[in-house]
Amino acid sequence: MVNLGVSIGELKLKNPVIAASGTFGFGREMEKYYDLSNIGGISSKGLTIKPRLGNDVPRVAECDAGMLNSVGLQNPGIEYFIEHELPHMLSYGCVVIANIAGHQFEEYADMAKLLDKTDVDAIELNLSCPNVSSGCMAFGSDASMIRAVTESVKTVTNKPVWVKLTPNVTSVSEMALAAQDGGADAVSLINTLLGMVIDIETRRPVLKNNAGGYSGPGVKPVAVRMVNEVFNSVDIPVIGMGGIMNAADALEFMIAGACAVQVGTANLVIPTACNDIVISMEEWAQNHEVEEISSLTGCLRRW
Amino acid sequence: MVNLGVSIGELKLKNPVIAASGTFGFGREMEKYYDLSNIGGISSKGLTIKPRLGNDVPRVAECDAGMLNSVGLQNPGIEYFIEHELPHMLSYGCVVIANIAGHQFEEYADMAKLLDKTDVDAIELNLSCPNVSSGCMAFGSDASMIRAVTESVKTVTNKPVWVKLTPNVTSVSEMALAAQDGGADAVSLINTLLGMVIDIETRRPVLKNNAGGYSGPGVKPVAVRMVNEVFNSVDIPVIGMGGIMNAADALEFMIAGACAVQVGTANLVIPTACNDIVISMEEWAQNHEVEEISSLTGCLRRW
Amino acid sequence: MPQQIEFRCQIVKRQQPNASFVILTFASPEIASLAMPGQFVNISADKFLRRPIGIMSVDREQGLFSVGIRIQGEGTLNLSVLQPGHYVSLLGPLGHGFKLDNYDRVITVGGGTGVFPLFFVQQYCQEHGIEGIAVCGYRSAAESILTEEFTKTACAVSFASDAGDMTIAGHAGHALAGVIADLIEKKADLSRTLIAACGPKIMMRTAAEQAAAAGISCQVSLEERMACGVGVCLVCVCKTKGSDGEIENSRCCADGPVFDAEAVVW
Amino acid sequence: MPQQIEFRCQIVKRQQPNASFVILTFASPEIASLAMPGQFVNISADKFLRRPIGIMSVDREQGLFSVGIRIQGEGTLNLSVLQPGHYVSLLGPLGHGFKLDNYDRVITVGGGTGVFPLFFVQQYCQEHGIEGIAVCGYRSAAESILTEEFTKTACAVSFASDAGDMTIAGHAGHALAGVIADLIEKKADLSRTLIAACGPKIMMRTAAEQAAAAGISCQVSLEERMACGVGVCLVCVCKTKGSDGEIENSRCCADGPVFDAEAVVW
Ligand SMILES: Cc1cc2nc3c(=O)[nH]c(=O)nc-3n(C[C@H](O)[C@H](O)[C@H](O)COP(=O)(O)OP(=O)(O)OC[C@H]3O[C@@H](n4cnc5c(N)ncnc54)[C@H](O)[C@@H]3O)c2cc1C
Ligand SMILES: Cc1cc2nc3c(=O)[nH]c(=O)nc-3n(C[C@H](O)[C@H](O)[C@H](O)COP(=O)(O)OP(=O)(O)OC[C@H]3O[C@@H](n4cnc5c(N)ncnc54)[C@H](O)[C@@H]3O)c2cc1C
Ligand SMILES: Cc1cc2nc3c(=O)[nH]c(=O)nc-3n(C[C@H](O)[C@H](O)[C@H](O)COP(=O)(O)O)c2cc1C
Ligand SMILES: Cc1cc2nc3c(=O)[nH]c(=O)nc-3n(C[C@H](O)[C@H](O)[C@H](O)COP(=O)(O)O)c2cc1C
Ligand code: FES
Ligand code: FES
Repeated sequence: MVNLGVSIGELKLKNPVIAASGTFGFGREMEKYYDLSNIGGISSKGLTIKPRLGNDVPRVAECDAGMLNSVGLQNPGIEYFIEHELPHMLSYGCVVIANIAGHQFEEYADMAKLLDKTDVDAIELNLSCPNVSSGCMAFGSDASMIRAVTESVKTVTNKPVWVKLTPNVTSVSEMALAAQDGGADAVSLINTLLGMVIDIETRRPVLKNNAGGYSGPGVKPVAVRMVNEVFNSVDIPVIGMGGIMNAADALEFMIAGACAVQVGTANLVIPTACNDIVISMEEWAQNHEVEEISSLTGCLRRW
Repeated sequence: MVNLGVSIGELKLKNPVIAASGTFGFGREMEKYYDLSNIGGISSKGLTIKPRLGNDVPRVAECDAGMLNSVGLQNPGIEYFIEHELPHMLSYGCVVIANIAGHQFEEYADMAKLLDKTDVDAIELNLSCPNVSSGCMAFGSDASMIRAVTESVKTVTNKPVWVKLTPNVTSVSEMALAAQDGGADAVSLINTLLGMVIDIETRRPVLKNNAGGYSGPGVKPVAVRMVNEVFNSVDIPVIGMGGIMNAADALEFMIAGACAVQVGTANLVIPTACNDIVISMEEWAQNHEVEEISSLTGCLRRW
Repeated sequence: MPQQIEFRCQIVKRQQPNASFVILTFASPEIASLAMPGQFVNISADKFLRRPIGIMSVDREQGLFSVGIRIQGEGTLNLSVLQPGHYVSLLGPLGHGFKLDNYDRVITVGGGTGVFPLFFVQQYCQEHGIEGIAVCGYRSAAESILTEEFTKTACAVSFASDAGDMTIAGHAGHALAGVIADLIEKKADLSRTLIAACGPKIMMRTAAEQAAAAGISCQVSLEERMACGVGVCLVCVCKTKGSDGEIENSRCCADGPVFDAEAVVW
Repeated sequence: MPQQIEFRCQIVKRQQPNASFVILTFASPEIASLAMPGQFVNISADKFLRRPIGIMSVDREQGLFSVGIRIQGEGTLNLSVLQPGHYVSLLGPLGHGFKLDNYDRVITVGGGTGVFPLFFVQQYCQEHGIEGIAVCGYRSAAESILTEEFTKTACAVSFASDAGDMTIAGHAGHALAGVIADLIEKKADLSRTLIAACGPKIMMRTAAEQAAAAGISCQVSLEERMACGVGVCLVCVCKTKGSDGEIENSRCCADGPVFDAEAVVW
């Protein structure tokens, strides 16, 4: 018998597989296809104070080993979420994380205050959405801002606060340390890499937003390196993601230092991806006589 | 008739396709397979003051859409190069660029001094090799260092100086501006993205160096975005690279703002890649009634 | 009970009516039995993302369904060379199709690849005793497609071509104008008539305007670049008018691809 | 004249001696005519990088060559399922093979996939009137491979298995020791004898030590992870001793894969 359970600080998950923000909606579509209590958790679509329509289409561009998106945080707003989506999400039987993105510094704490009164299991601060022009991108690449935003949120809530880091920085571990200093309970990484795809016939960017966030298998080597780097520099738990398509990929992140993983783009290609990964992970652990999946976290034998 | 000729500042190339540093040796192996006068130029393997054996093997790890290398600047040293390789390279009939990497600040100028006495066409400063521990990585992510190193080289040579930029920074255009301020004649980008691949069975990084430089089609969206970003912020020519596998990819970089491109990893999969790209590029231009390939540079119609 | 969404279906037949199009028939009792006209499948095409393709017809008895594909880029090219026997992963049936059940008469107006999903509409009308009239616009007779099938299946057809070498010279709108004029002349009751349009945006918009002018209901099938096809990623949105007239984003994949023409913000 | 390096070769034959191995035969008059024993090809295997595989035999008249592949990971698995008729892109012939021409007698010592390229050595010896002795080490008789072919082609063979179920119990080194002892007993002239080894590093090192002890020349074929296979990327280096005894990096692909055992830094 394999124990797939993991802890992220105080928070317990029945397995380490979390659906990543923006690739799973609020679970309503996916619950048709499998029992969402099979997975470890769901991070909601990124939420803002006010409802947002997001960017113009095209919002997706394909590339060799992944895709770029420029959704631009389309969402119904935090209040609608709390009233109409969260209760249903909490019924799925897995951990529920609210992913929030602020336009202004204060908005993070304002949203956290609202969430503090709910039964949401954790709050993930998206400090790094590359698709909002006057937005949170700036927060994510400035260590002092990361620290300050994290502190401001920690002041208003006792919920576990995860800080989601952007890979578009010179030193991701510096950003992770800032989150830790600010009191973050965990860091999650990576968000998307800023990229561009051009249609050579029209000589236009495929995305109406010109640039967008690159995700999928093509970003995995960068993500694994960053997770390992951050794992080696902070003391708080690390949640790893970026290009996980199957159980082997998920295990790679755990070995690199992740105590749990998030699966994003894979859901868009294989709707049952998270479920499939949990099943194959258990099989792998059984075959490899790993009794506690959590024992893999950070077991990388660096040369 | 299509004119494939391009200029990088004063330097004229018969076409915009340059073999990228580290993926073409000094041309000796490739000249067996096609006439190197067919391509625009060759950037030499990265050179250092002293000969270097480089890192331990394994030095290569495969990933979904590319590879990671940790060669670690194995090279015979600048003096050997000037005496034994450069004369032969100059006989190929294409532009020859010496790619140099210093351990210490002064080494760049020291090497440039030696190269200044030769017939090499340009000097490319590799400020960003991710595979040398106490090495040039630091230079490449510090704008003031980039400026200073570039200045120190420009002081000792009249050769065109290209500054090769690393993508592993928060703001690549800040680095490009620093190079321009330092007097660079052009910037070339991107060098490899720092990544890691883990063998989940052995729980070890595949590369003996643990991390390595990611190249190939998987990095292209990031590279194209950065080339466009830099093109929009500097006044000097931009040489684009990162994942170019065919003529369409090369054209994408030119449209984004590159006046010439470098082709790296593609050479490792298809030895005649550079030659093939020149031929297909000419065909494409003919079919699209593009008379001057250089007219494509920066013609991107941003939304 | 969770619903199966991904199927590995075998190609049982491949037809290539001309150089630009292929018709692939897949074995999938599930999709064949569930699919409704206007729905689509999201097919693996040896590229990173799947490709959305409308369902062209079903054979519910034999458990088969077909799709018509125009070779457009790499993905559709990859699909077009697949031979019978090959298995392909696909998601389906996806989206909301045409709502046909309140109508006595359905005029399908198709252009380009839009004629494929509309053939399924005609098939459905035939089976359900709805009067089907098929209007198709082509570039030229040589590039026309499914004309025989439409002729056999629909109660009436009207084919137009830009090249002027088919019944009507001009685009689908010209043919549709003729059909509507005919019906009005015949004093047909148009209150339970539907125009179902699928094709280039300009064609659908014209059809919607013609429908509105004639007081006929109209549904259109929109196309947007997709990733998931199931409604979770929000990349495929189109602007629509909510019941209160406010502009909203609808997901082409999950809320559509078929929308009431009146709700569409063109 | 530039030399062609990339070929799209058709698979004309596929054999699968057991679950772990396949032998693929390709049509390529160029590679068949140029290849020398110990050289390799770098094959596209539907992965980003090509896979280096030694040449197992050539049929120069018919313009064919064969490779033996052990299914190891995804790349070799992809190759192993290819059927005759399929075209594959490959680079070759690559590298420097065994230098056999100064020898009257060649003892090949192989283990694992090393037996494949060594079969080509035996084929060459047979054709060139060199006395070929084949020593092969296997895990067990069940997992042995090419034994019939070696028996037919070489002048003498000696098969060992770890499981103890073949002529010699133990590894290839045990079999080689027997062969050397035999030759010494027979007072054979060993000055123009070569030991050509290919297989696990430990096996080659043992063979090299045995050769040195007996005063026999020895060449070994090294394996390193490769990218280009043609010498430009420097990822495949192994440490060797230069003529002045200094440690250098040699490229396994272009300077090797075959090296004088004395030059190798184990
Ligand atoms: C609901 C729906 C139903 C469709 N039904 C059919 C059909 O029955 N027959 C048919 O031939 N085509 C149909 N299409 C269009 C078809 O999806 C595209 O032609 C196809 O995706 C092009 O892929 P490609 O790789 O060949 O082209 P590329 O241009 O190389 O594709 C690049 C990217 O753009 C997307 N893309 C390109 N064109 C379109 C398009 N028109 N619509 C949506 N995404 C696009 C691709 O999916 C891919 O992600 C339908 C599209 C939608 C949204
Ligand atoms: C000169 C040379 C000749 C060879 N000849 C043969 C032969 O005749 N028959 C045979 O079965 N195998 C041979 N090999 C080994 C063969 O190249 C590997 O088994 C193969 O590359 C594994 O690929 P994979 O995708 O199946 O395995 P994976 O382990 O998934 O490969 C991952 C990566 O590691 C590399 N790799 C893994 N194992 C090896 C290895 N042993 N040597 C070099 N690279 C490796 C792969 O090329 C790939 O880049 C030879 C290797 C070399 C260098
Ligand atoms: C379509 C799409 C929408 C996304 N939206 C959000 C978001 O709202 N908030 C957020 O923090 N991350 C968002 N992300 C980023 C993912 O959560 C994840 O960090 C990233 O995609 C890398 O993981 P992957 O390669 O598994 O997708 C989005 C990603 C995609 C593909
Ligand atoms: C094996 C290998 C060795 C490299 N060595 C160097 C080097 O010595 N100096 C340098 O500036 N860049 C070096 N690079 C980086 C390439 O020149 C190029 O910037 C990068 O690989 C991105 O382009 P690509 O995706 O076309 O390969 C090397 C790349 C590879 C793959
Ligand atoms: S394609 Fe994902 S929501 Fe429509
Ligand atoms: S594999 Fe490139 S030098 Fe050997």
